[in-house]
Amino acid sequence: MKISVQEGPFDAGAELDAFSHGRHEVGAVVSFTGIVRDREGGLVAMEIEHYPGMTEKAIAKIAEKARARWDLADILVIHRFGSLPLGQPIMMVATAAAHRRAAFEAAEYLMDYLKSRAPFWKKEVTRSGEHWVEATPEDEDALSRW
Amino acid sequence: MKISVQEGPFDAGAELDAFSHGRHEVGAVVSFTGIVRDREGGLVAMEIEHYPGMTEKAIAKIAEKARARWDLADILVIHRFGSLPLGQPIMMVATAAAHRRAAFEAAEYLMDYLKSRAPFWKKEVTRSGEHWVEATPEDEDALSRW
Amino acid sequence: MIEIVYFAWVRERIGLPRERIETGAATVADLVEELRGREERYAAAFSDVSALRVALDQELSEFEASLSGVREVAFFPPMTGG
Amino acid sequence: MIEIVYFAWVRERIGLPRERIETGAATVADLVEELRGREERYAAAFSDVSALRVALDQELSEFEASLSGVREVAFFPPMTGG
Repeated sequence: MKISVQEGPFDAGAELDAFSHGRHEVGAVVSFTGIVRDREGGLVAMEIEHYPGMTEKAIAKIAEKARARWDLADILVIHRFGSLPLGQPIMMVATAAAHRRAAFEAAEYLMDYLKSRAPFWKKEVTRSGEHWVEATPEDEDALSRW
Repeated sequence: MKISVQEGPFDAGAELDAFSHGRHEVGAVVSFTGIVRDREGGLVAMEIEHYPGMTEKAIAKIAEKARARWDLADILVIHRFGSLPLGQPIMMVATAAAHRRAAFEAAEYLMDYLKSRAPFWKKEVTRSGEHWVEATPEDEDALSRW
Repeated sequence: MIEIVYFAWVRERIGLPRERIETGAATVADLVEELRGREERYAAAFSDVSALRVALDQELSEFEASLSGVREVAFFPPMTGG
Repeated sequence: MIEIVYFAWVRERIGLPRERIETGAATVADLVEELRGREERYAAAFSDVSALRVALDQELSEFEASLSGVREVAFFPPMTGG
């Protein structure tokens, strides 16, 4: 299991290849990559703040819950902080399992929990100003599936 | 949209990077990689037969249905045929969307339909002999979700 | 003349990947009956039609479907892609 | 002495990322009351507690929770990772 909270960029493809390589018991690898998106036009950058110390622990706890719930061979979580330009990967998760359903469900579970239970806060810097991204009721509702 | 039915290997990471690159309207990319797995021990290779001509059409039709159902920026499908050694990627799908739920659901939909509606047949070559992989009731049941 | 194509264990049981035949069969089911009567290897391949799928001109179809205007019929087991 | 940490717009409204204070507050809610009474910027940050989350020693917690033995209290808006 690899969990990385980092300021620098990462290469999602290289991470996926390293994660998938040499697994003889794994039939399914699912990855999710979150990318800085221009939601309303005029986005210049995304600034991501986090809670050093708590972040790693919160992610590890979410990953442990996923491992307890699904039969997974491995989990990868990478999440950046700092200032990220438009179009750059913010974070990725990957799951490896014998079967595709477990890999898909665990990846969705990880995303749903990372979204609203890991201490990250996003601020959008646009040409007309800055504002903190607000959590949506849908983000909280997503947890009720699990 | 890229659909490739090919005998040669592909690099899932390089494909993911090319697929994700330079998208400003996309917040979410989901990928699935299917890997040759040793299900019962003793697997030497997986042989994949397909129906040239029909395969490409069947995949295109499945992808079009996914695009009609979810708001997707793009779809990638790569599926190999021929003889594949243990641990090698058999196929991958990727979906790009503004939101993660659409990207996840569309990727699962593509996988469920590719599994039992695209004309591929797998044969396992093991140390004790060869046998065709049988479709499971679960594969067919998976379609009833959609 | 119609082109018949076989895949996976259907191809292996019949012993060839494709053949062109002259047939008066009106439906896929009629064609299956005709093939079954040919030789033991065909009877073996078509012994349980519920274990088979059929495509007409490269579109999945049904055993009750008409062969009118069809150029290519494919028989194969349930697909196992992905 | 207890360490208080602020994130996102809570940090911006209060104007500092962390501070150490001496407090007799028994619960998080008591601490919030005490901070609110300090200065306008605290009152502004804590005006709507339902918009805030709290972590005690880096574990998500509740406003009714006891501060007994706690070394670090963090206040922040709902998280927006992923």
